[in-house]
Amino acid sequence: MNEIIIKGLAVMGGLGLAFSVTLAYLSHRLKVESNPLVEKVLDILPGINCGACGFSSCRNFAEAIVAERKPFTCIPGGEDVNRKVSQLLGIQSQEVKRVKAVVHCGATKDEKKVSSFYVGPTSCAFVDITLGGLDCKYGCIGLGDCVSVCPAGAISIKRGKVVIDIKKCIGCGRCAKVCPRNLFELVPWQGESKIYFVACNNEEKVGYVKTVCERGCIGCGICVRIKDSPFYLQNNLSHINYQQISNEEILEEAKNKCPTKCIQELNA
Amino acid sequence: MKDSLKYNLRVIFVLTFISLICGFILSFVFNSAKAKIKENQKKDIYRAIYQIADDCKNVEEKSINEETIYWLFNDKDELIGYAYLSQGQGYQGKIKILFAVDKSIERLLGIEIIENVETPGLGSRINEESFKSQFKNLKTNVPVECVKFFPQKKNQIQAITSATISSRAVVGILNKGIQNLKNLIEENDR
Amino acid sequence: MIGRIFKEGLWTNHPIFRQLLGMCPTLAVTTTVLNGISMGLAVIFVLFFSSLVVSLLRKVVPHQVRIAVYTIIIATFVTIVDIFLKANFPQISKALGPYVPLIIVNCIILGRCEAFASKNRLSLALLDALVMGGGFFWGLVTLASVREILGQGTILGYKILPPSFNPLIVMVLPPGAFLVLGTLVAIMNRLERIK
Amino acid sequence: MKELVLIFISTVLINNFVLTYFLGICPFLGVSGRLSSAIGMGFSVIFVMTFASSIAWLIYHLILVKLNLVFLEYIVFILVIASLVQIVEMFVRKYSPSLYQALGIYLPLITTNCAILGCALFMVARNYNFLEAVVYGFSAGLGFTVVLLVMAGIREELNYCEVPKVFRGAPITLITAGLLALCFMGFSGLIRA
Repeated sequence: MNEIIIKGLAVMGGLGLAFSVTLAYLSHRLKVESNPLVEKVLDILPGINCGACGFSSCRNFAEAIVAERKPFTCIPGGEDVNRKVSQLLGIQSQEVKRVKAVVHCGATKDEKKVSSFYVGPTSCAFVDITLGGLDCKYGCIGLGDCVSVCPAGAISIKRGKVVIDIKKCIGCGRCAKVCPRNLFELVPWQGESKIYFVACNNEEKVGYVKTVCERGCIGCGICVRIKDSPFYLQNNLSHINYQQISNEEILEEAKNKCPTKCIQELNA
Repeated sequence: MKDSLKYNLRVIFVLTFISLICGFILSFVFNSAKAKIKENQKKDIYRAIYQIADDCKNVEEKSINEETIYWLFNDKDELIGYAYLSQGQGYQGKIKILFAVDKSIERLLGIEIIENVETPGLGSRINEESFKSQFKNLKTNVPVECVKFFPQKKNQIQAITSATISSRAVVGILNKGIQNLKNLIEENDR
Repeated sequence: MIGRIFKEGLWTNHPIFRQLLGMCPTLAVTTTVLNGISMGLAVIFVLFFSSLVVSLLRKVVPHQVRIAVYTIIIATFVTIVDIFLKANFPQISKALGPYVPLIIVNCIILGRCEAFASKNRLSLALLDALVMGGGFFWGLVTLASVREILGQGTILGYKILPPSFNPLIVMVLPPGAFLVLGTLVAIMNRLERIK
Repeated sequence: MKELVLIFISTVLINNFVLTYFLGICPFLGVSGRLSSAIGMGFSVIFVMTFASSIAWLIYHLILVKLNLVFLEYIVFILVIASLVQIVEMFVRKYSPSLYQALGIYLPLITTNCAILGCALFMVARNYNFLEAVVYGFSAGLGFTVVLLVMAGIREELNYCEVPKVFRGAPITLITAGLLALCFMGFSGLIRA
């Protein structure tokens, strides 16, 4: 053993000891008394910080429900998470409505008419205020503001049309907040394999609709006249009352009868 | 509480133990390579010295104030000058320069760049003969200067195109080194 | 599993072009091909041995200090490389200069130790280290070749472009590193899309 | 005093850590996407760098140089930085929860930030005295922050630009960084050696 080795050993050992003791001591002294309940709740929560509950992060949400002990809803977590958390906190479990997002515009970029080209920032919000890019002032601009905010990666744009993957969608509603044309709707979903929706948002009369889009709802009312139909017309536009759906076949029938094929479905 | 104490003890133990082992391995490796590293550095310096002063046949090392000065002798064992290693900051990192002066410290015999990490193709051209040879036979009573175009005075050299900063750094390090060397030799004579 | 490790390390999950890890040595030392090769070899060595040790120690190290312990282990091997280069290849050691120590904080090494070696058994961890190191190596050499050819007209010090070629000085300067790497990543993206 | 000002200016602008030494590129590319997170990261780096540089100076000059153990510098510095980051994290968490909320997730990232280790090593290589070392650490951190903020600002605008598909994401960021580096080269004549 020569001098350098001994010195090296002493210094490294000394420093290692000094730092580790300091670390251990400080971690003991400076321990933050975090409520173990919050950690437990946080473990159960999905942890994707989607913000659907109105809090900025899952941690904030957990802290709030632990502190207030009030019934709550975590939409992406669904019943499972809500039941577990409620049990943990000993509060009344609230029934969660699971929702999925649908888009009220189902036209591809070939079907939507464009008479003025838009050049500028690639963001729907910009296009919306410039009135360029798309003749239909109700329809989907297709630049994907919703794609970038979706925490679950459930939204994609195929041929200029927004496609939502129901399996991935957690129903947080961020897309609805960001869409400048309010095309998104959160519809209740109880595990059906298909979700039907009206793929148009145009409230104008048939003449205007026909000039801007091949896929638009012309307000003909065929879907409304089917027996026990959940459809209703409002401002020349067909809507579905999801509470009144009695049977899927009616929806399928309406889909087939629609002259512009603007009643569409999402497959789970 | 007991658990956390145990955990902390484990933290302390593992960290210390690993530092100890690493310390040991490193010291061991360094210890066995130490001689070779020293030798390499020495070889570099000696090669540079013989390149600068071709009539030098023998070199003696002497340290004054913990700084090494190389005394150069010719084949008749007469003192012909001194060499000294000076270092400083270049454009990107350290530059180490070895220079030699005659025995009255009035005339530069030449310089060699021992170490540099300047930009290849630009700053690293301080290593080229055309740049280094400018320093031959410069007077040391006034500081060397570095100009961009056409040196006119005796103590001026021309900087490398598009590498003015590196060239200036070399000159700065050289001037500092000459000053150091003068002081050290003076101290030694006293 | 083994095939996947190869494919990921050398192409689909390439440390430089895909994960953008270990940027600082990548950009800093690739001014010449020789530097790139030496840095690549040094990284492979360090990556291999630190994966070895981390994989052996993976059950012993407490969670709280694991990063500290891993970096210390890496630092040890880097110092060994440094001493070794200084003793046996002084020229290379001079050229790599201050970037050898920075292998320590090369995110590839810590990243692989943390993500792979600390979770997998020894043989796989070693293989992964070698492949990732290989991926890093060819990335460095490609980048360095482009920069040396365009910036100096040489490769490994031999002139390959005619003397009439006016070197693009910017390529060996810091901005050139960013520009070349950006373009290379774009080319990789393009190749991926053709597939 | 003049020395200190020179160190400050040259470290922040001329020899910027990110753009001339390529140190700290990983966080530079990683967190420059949004201005708000760039600010958090930047301030954590300034904080830790100043501390790390001063403590590394003390250990280097009071222990390593005295005992002739300079070859241990890498491992010692990395030990200092790793522990320091953890200690700082604990302190901030205890005494300023709001600051912790802001910086929290960036602190652990700093351990692997090569700029901090680079700062400690350069500081030693240049033979700075203690005060100079502190100033150097601070200005290196500030330089990092300045570039990070500029970059984050550019990238936020870049989101709204039509970038060719293959260049989206990392490539355009790297090229932007290259142009930024070109701009910063303009500062190199600021101080005459």
